[in-house]
Amino acid sequence: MAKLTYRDAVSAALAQEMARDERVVLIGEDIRSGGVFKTTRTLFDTFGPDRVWDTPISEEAIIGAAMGAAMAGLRPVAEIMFADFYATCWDLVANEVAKARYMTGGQISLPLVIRGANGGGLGFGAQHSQSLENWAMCVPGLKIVAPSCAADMAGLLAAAIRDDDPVLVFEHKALLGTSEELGEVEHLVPMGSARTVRVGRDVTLVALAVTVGMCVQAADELAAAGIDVEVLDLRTLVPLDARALLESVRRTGRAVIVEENPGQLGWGAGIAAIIAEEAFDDLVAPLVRVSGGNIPLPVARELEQEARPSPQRVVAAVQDVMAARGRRPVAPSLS
Amino acid sequence: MAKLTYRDAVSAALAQEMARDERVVLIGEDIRSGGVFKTTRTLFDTFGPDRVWDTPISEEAIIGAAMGAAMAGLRPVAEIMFADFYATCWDLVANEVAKARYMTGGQISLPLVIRGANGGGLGFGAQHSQSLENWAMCVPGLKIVAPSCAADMAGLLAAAIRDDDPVLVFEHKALLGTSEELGEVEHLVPMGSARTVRVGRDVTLVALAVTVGMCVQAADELAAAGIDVEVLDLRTLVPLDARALLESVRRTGRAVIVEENPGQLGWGAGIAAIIAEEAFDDLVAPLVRVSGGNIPLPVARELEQEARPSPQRVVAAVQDVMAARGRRPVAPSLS
Amino acid sequence: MSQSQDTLATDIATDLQLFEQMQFLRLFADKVDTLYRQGVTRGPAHLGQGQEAIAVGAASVLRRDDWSIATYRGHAHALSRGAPAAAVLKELLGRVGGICAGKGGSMHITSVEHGYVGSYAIVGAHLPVACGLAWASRIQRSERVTLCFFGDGAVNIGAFHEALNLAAVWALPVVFICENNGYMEYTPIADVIPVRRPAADRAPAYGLEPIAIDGNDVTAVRAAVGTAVDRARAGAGPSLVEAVTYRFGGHSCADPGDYRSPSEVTAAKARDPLLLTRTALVSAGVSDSELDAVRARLEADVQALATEALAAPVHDPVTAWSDMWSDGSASWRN
Amino acid sequence: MSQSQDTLATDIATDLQLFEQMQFLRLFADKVDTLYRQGVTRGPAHLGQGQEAIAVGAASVLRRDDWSIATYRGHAHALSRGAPAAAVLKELLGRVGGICAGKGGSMHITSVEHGYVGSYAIVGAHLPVACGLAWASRIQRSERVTLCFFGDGAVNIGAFHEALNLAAVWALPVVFICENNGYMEYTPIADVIPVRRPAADRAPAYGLEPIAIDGNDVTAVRAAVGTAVDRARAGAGPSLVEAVTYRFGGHSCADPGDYRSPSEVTAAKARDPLLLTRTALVSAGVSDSELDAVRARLEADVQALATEALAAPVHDPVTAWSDMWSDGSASWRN
Ligand SMILES: Cc1ncc(C[n+]2csc(CCOP(=O)(O)OP(=O)(O)O)c2C)c(N)n1
Ligand SMILES: Cc1ncc(C[n+]2csc(CCOP(=O)(O)OP(=O)(O)O)c2C)c(N)n1
Ligand SMILES: [Mg+2]
Ligand SMILES: [Mg+2]
Repeated sequence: MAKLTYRDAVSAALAQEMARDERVVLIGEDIRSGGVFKTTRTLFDTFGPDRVWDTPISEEAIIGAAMGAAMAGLRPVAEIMFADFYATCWDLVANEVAKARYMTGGQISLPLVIRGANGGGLGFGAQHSQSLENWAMCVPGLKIVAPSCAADMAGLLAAAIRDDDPVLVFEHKALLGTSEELGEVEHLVPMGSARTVRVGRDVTLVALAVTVGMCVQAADELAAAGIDVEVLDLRTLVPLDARALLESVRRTGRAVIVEENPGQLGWGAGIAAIIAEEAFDDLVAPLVRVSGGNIPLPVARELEQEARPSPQRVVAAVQDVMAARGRRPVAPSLS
Repeated sequence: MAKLTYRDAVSAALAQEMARDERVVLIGEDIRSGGVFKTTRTLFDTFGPDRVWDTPISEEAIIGAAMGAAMAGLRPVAEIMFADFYATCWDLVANEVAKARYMTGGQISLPLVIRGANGGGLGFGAQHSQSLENWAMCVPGLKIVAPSCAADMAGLLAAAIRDDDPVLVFEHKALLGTSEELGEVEHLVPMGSARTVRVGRDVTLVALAVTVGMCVQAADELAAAGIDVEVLDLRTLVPLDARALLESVRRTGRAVIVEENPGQLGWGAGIAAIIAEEAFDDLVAPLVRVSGGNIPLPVARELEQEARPSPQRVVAAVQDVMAARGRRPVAPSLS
Repeated sequence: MSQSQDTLATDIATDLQLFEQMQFLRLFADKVDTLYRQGVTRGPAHLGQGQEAIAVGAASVLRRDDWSIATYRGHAHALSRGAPAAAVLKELLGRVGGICAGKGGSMHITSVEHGYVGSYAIVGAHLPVACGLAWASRIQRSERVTLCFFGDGAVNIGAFHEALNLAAVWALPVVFICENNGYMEYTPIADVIPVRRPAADRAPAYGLEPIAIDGNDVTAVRAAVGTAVDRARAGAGPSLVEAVTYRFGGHSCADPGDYRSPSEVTAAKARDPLLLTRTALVSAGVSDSELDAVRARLEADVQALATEALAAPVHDPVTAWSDMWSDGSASWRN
Repeated sequence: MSQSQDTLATDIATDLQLFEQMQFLRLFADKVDTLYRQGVTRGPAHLGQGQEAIAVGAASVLRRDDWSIATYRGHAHALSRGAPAAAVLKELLGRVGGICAGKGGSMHITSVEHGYVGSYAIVGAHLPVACGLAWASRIQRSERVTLCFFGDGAVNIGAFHEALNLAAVWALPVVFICENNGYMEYTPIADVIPVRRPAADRAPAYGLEPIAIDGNDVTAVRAAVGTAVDRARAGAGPSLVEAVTYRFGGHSCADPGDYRSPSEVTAAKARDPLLLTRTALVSAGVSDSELDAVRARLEADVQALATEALAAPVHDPVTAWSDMWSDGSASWRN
């Protein structure tokens, strides 16, 4: 069985869906030659100029074109090369794409996907390293996918393309080279179902994309110290599998949320708020987040590392949570 | 003593600061004629064409111009007519303005203010009603001011103009006509200090801008039902007066956070996360949020009301929180 | 209300039809203004009195399945494509039966069924969307053409530039129509551009011909847009048409528009597109009384529409939670 | 390295100085490429071999207090204004002493002290910022001029359009210089524009003269930019200069650039700006050996710089938490 990289999982899913449905068309910068991250390799050769379109450096035009084409019956997949560049077309994404169906009372359907490279760790600096799921989560109307492994990359991207709502797919730069053995089956993973990567009793680590690996690594270390850690990969923030999240936290009574977003307002805050409201009675320790620093990402290796989550920071957070003076719900009869 | 409206508080603060410091210049659309919301009235007549500049409809140019001028020693105040339009210049705001100082190792200082109309309630629809403090809170490097009354509007705007960091000032449309008696003193309210609007024992309502009034109204109703409510106006999200927040919640043991942002990821989630981590041991009830709906804002009155926070929803949330089966920290000796 | 290019004739019957359509739009807008002043509409309203010849003339050369897309000042464009006036008016009043279910309001009137894919309230944002509609025509090998209307103020925003460039490079079947009414909100366009004609003088930057026409002359609009639509349909790519006009009222109903001199407004009204068409019809032999009768009939129609809309119930709040996702629900989580 | 316009002379001494500066930039870039390949730099690096005449020629007509602003391909612009090469190199290696304290890296080299207010990594974003620098000059009644460099690919993004329009309307003292090297990342600019010359053919849309020059001829660059700077300083407003050139390497060090044919690259190298200046100098009587000696000296300088930079320590992680807010801290809350 062949190994598939996360990078090649992108092109594999695109190829699968383009073969399956001729309404699927690709649009973006430098994608005909395979893309700056080599995530669209071979697609131009296979599907030709009517299916793969290279654009000027015009992100608003890219998203607008995808939106208009979706209105007219196509299923476009637009590439925004780096998630940071969403800022240059945020009006189209947040004010138009996200709102068109609702504002028109359901007259407009936008089956489109926007995908691109997300996240830090490679020294790309403050304008090419941001992890921006939180921007999207601020905007009702966008589905948000952030895969942590090649299988999910392929399967969730395929599901996103088949979905009738606009979906933003965040491809993590630091995962592009990771690989996994995948069967010859169709790539398809439904959006909205979290994955329990590791079962544990003591504490739930809530993770997404690149932080899933960090949590697994931390869990291994903590196991050695006798702490039994559950790792939950949310996979998609919208739709959110809040049921799986709450079930896990209710069971362990403790949660550490590990996000690459800046802690000031990352997706982890949204998760913490849900837990604090809906699983409060089962919590025995403070909810802790391990987040990206509240600074633009610096370039020098030592500085960038300092500003990002890491397995070490996760281990430390879990140890704190486990050491927290326990609380138990006050029994009804005592209250 | 004359009453000052929230609307006139904007122009009063601008006039005060323009008179005080000739480096303060205004830039925006239709501001010479007083602005679409009449918040820049009389300034062109008083200060002339070198201080008040009307632009084309070019939001990126507006923010870029403000940024460049700030680098060159001016203290520009840019108007983005509706906060929703931040999307059209988000790259300049989030990727340039917010990051310039840090990326250059402190070489660049950007003493600039961006101000404009924020929030819903007037039937302006999905693209002119958003409450977008959460977008800004996702981006380290931006200070965030959202005044709830005329005095704060004047005082915080003045402070923002004197600040050496970029500040986004959100002027709530629904508050423009509210007024207050103000003395003849200089308008100046430091950023980063929350205001206790009402002291209470049972539960802390955490509010901002338009939700402060809703909370006060709810508190009055609840007082009649014997519930003693504290109302905290955060005033600025960055810098955040976390100390005042935590002090209050530790004291009351309960918090309801009332935000206009969509609950999916509003500023309230950030506040909830802080409380759940740092005041957990003092909480006796779940943390509850009353948020904007996770939909674009509709126009029809009944629909828009349904999607926004309201005093009624605050009252209901407080009643729920008060009814929650209480929890108390497990005493150390028992744990 | 559309007819295909091959039946494009400048006979009296056609002119009468165009007159009637423009007259209806004028009366409809006047009624909305009245209802706004009575406080029974919801939200802002941007009307187009004085600019009717552009919407009517342009729509008249379209096929049924062509697309149009426009701005918050879009009522005329929706109605010219055949959107039901009652549903539009109910939307403006926030009543059940509104064309966007009460969710869009005045600035977002849309009737996909009639090829009018929407009113966009952020200046410039729909120009890239128009590219996408036209891009689909190319991929689908369809003859469908897209008409995209916007104001003079939109020529300075980035999205305008990106859209014009993409349309030109990809030879997209889209016709961009700039309704140059001389003003943005309160500021004259001349104050913020370094060229004389906001759109026409920029066409060459996209390899396009500069086209500027009298936007108050419905026949001139038909001719210019007709030619551009034919070109687009034939695969010859986009056009940029600047139609010079004037808005008689303020930017929105809330704006008295007093930054213009009374003499400027009076002069503009002498070139009222309704007046021009009416004069042409009268000199072609149509009687004044016939035209007055048309007007009277339409006045009654509009009054009936208002009565119907005002009688419609307000929305059930719970409907706020539909139309969000493709499954009909508004739930983002389980 | 700047000199004011009045001393602009095309004598041999000046040419020699320009040659030396270009030669230094070339050797510096080659060294960075080597260090990148050795894996000792941090992050991507975008080099400018082949484009040196633009940075050097343009900087040579500036006054000390003028501003320059450019893209991620900005090392040459920083160095041409006098930014210390050692500090630049340390930034590229992520070492203490880096010009942005390790926070900017290759794409954000900045030296405000030398009038180089930064390298911007989002295409087009700095053009509006250049307007702001120039706007301040107008308000402050200062003679300061702003030079803004960008690539051919930037002409299609909205920010370009908004900036050019604003600069023209306000007659701002800014000179926009498009370094047209024929390519964006992997895609030729000709594929994505409907006009022949990406910048020059768009100048008239902003009421500006179309100006296109040989960007490999440092004397031509000096002349064209000199004239534009004089105009700006005299209050005659902005200019848009298209300087045609070629990048010898890939888009960044990670890109082999093999979407170009070898013959295309060879042909371009025959018009190497260094070669052109060298040929001019030799035919003006300067000996080859003198020029070789210059090169040898600069090679040693660059080697010494590399040695120094590689010996510098890495950053203390705790310094990540400075330079955030004006008070020096990184705290957003108490
Ligand atoms: C990006 C953006 N900036 C500002 C506005 C506010 N605004 C709404 S309409 C308008 C004027 C538009 O003028 P023009 O394009 O000439 O169209 P007209 O209203 O004259 O039809 C402005 C500034 C907006 N809606 N979007
Ligand atoms: C808004 C935006 N879109 C895309 C990119 C990715 N990108 C970086 S450089 C580049 C090509 C730029 O080409 P050009 O302007 O000709 O400059 P050159 O690299 O040739 O100097 C692209 C597409 C970006 N940085 N910013
Ligand atoms: Mg106009
Ligand atoms: Mg280039």
